Amino acid sequence: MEALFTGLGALYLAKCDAAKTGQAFQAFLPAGFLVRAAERLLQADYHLEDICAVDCAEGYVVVYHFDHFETPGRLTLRVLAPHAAPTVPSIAQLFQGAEWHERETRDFHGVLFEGNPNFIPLLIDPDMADCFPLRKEEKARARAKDMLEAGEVVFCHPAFTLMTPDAPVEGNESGGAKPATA
Amino acid sequence: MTRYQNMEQLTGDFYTQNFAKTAREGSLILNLGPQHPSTHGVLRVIVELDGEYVMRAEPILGYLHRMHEKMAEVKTAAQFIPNMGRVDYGHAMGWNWAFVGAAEKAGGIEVPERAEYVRVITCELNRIASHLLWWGAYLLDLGAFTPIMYAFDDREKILDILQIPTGSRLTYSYFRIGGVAQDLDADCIRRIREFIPWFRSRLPMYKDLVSDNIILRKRIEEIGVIEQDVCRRYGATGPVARGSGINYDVRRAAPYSVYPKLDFEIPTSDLKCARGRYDVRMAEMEQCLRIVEQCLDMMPEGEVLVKGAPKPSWKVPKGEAYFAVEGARGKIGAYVVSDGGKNIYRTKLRAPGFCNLSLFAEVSRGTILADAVAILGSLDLIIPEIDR
Amino acid sequence: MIKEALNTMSDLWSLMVGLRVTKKYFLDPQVTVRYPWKAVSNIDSYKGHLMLVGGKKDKGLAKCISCGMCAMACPSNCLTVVKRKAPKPTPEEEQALAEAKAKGEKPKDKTPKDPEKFLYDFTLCSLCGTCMENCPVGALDFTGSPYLAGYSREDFHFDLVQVLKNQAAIEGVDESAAPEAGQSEA
Amino acid sequence: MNAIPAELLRILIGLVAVAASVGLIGLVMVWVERKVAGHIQRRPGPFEVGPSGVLQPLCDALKLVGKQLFMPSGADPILFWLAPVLAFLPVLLLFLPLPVGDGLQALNINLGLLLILAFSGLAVLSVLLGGWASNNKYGLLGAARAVAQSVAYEIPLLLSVLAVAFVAGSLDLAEVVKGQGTWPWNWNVMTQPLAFLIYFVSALGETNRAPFDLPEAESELTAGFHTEYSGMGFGLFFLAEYANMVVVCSVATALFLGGWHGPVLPGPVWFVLKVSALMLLMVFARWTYPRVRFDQLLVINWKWLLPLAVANLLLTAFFVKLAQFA
Repeated sequence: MEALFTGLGALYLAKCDAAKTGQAFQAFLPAGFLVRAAERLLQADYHLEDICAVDCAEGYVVVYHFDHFETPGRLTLRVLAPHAAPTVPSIAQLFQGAEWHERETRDFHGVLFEGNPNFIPLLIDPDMADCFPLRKEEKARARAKDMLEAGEVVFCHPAFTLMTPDAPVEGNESGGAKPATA
Repeated sequence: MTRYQNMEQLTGDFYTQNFAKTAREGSLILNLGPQHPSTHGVLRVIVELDGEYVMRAEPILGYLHRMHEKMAEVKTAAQFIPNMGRVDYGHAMGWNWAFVGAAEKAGGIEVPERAEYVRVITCELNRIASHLLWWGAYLLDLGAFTPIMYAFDDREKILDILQIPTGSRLTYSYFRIGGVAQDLDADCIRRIREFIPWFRSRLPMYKDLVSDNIILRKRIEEIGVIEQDVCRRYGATGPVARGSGINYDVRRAAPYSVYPKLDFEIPTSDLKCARGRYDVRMAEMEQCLRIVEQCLDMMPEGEVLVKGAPKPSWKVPKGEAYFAVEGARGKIGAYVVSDGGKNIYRTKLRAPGFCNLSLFAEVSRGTILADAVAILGSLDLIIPEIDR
Repeated sequence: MIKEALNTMSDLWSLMVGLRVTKKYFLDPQVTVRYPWKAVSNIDSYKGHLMLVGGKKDKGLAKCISCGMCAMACPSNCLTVVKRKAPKPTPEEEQALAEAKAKGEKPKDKTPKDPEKFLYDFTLCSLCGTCMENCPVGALDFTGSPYLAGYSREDFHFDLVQVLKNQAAIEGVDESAAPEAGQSEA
Repeated sequence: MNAIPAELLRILIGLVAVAASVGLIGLVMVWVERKVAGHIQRRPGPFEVGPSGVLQPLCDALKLVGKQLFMPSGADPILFWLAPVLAFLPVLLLFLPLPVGDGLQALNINLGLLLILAFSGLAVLSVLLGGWASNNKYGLLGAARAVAQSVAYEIPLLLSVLAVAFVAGSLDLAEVVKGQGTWPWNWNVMTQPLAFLIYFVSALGETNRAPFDLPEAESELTAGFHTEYSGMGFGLFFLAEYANMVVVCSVATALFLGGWHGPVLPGPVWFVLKVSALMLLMVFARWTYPRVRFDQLLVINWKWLLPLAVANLLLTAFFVKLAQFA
């Protein structure tokens, strides 16, 4: 699993407990490496399950779920799109099915996907397509680390704080979530 | 090269204009739907025709969009369950299960064993009902009027059975976080036991009437070939993927509930065409009967709702959970992200039909209009599920 | 060549087989129930709009204790429970109350627990049953009647307390009328 | 001098009788079709109006008459309204030379078969006009299909009929019937089974009946060429379809099934019985089979029916000549 992400500048890699979260592995990537990651997944015969965004305090966390037909195990890719300029590269050139998921995400959250071949509203009427119903108000937003499962960290970029717990409390023995250095 | 240089010259709404921008000269742009006999509701497909040949097709969604994911933000987890029956009227139990399962996973709630069996039984019966609905409607697409009546005759019996514990016939809201709403009573179980041999005896009739019919065979063989690679790129699952020879079924791949204890097969077909998908669904109905039969024998006595089951005010603990079940149309996924608040922070519903339909544009290219309709039908579309 | 010809023959035969199936069902009895003239048999397990359950003694008086759990639990906010206001105490009662207060006893709440109004908007209800499951006294139930119909939206806004009273009144008349009818026949 | 008014009177009576019977047959056939379809699908079919719902088609017809005639914008008004009339009028002519009984014939001409074949060819024109004039894309596609289909299926139809005409040595339907006998083994279907099969399949194609109902393929083209027709415009198309069915079945009866010949019962009764049996078969086919695809329809015609019909014709001609020498 980790081998898939070598050289992709991954910010955060973690194993997840499938019984608890339904996901086997997760990776937080910088937006620039998303397309290359998708390319590797396509070569590794993964299929795209869905794309959705979660509106967190830090920005829109765009979540890509992948799964494998022969060796099942859900793989979660995450990319952060800042509130100010929510732009993420599109993977619709590789996974054509992503086209609709990306358009849906645009309809709901207003995240823009650069390079989507047919980037028009999908589910929401074009006349009112700029309402973005799932965007939350500033107050209502929660932080990503409070919601997203940290998992058993394999690798964490030192500068990456989105998923790591707040300032480590002295004597905290919970182990697994310690930021690893690599 | 395009005939239209600017948008002012174009007629039609936003989507037609957008579609026509890249149309070739002399081609006919036809709107199939949103009101059209073979779009199963309010799907709209814009096709560019050259004579009878489909040069390009683009499904337009959103005519039945209800924003269930927003509704999930204003309701507590338990209150959201009735919505799930409305997402997919064909296989409401599957959707019930997907959401309830995700909530249980996030909350770490165990389900009593009897409830698991009840869930499997109702879900599989509902799957048969869904396949029957597809079967009838698909043959209607192909111009045979009678099969849907026979299918509904059988489906009615399933609905009667499912009405006993659920009280409704289509949009079930039967599952609860931690079990199901009501136990199957003796009358219900007796009727299920009667139904199984009866439905088995009906299957040869289906085969005689249509499956073997030469006209049908010629209509659906070798059309709409979906390669495994296409399934992967579009994320197609369920009978669409299995019809292309991919042995992928969530019930086996990521087992949940009591499925690992049950003995059943995953029918696949290497034909890859509409016929493959047809065969898979027909074979699946038989497997559903097998599952139900085993469940009735293995079902223990006991509670069907866990003690201290979550109240409507129950808050899903912090964290995220993804739960997938095998629906009649493919992998139904519910992704729940909770910040521990009153309502779930973000609920994502993964509709199998959504992914299955997205490959239509690619598969229908270059086919005859009649074939395009046949391909559309073979994907088994339930529009409310796709639009959510 | 021969194989092809045989295939063609079996293909044509499949058409005959199809005709045989339709012929069989053509001659078989129909399954449709001619609905308005005959009742369908599968409606006894139907669960229709809500009703309040009456008490054992007084069928017109709801078991409901106006706690409002149902209204809280309802996903579609179709229930409104209007609690009874405390009746204006008579002078004697007021005196008794004052005495009790002087003694340091907690005054007993004399307010009847049954709701004054139990408003139910069937146009919003999705018949999920969450209200029933959360009722502490089991005062709510589904009716088995699938024949609810109306001419306007307002026809589906009910006050279930009133509905229960009317129902009990009708049943009461029926019960008192029944023996008489039996006698006259005898 | 005296003979001409008598002949005129005869034709007039014949025309009126034909027009009345076409209307009646249309209504009866609608009822029969719905009733049979209902029973096949295990439901009663129409049963409210009149005993067993026999008056239902009449009610429907009255409803259709009472409906607003509606024309889409951009349609060609003359052609649009001409089409249903053109669909219905030739049908009346088709009934004239049909020999219902011995000597019971509205118009006794020795080229009756030719008349029927010639005028039934007009039907395709009405479909084309209707589809074209509606200014509707589905209508246009339906019309295009109808033309290709009718043109294709007319050829094997003609060839199979010609084979029978060879055997009978006449194009007069009454003569053809007289050439056959009372019992089934005396009928032309015994000597010409292939021609009968080809004729029946082509007739399904000619009348646009399922499984060859492509011009109005509901699931693809909503209603095909008559998508835009409402009220009696649709009613006439509908009536013409059933009347055409009666004509092709009557011709099949006269050519292949011994016409009015039959034991015990009077001739016209036998004729009606045989026609009804064929029509029932058509109705059953419609409610049993899926629709064929457009290219398959043409493949069936050009690759199967046409070569078979030609072979059958040649073979027949050979044997007829052989019989003459013998």
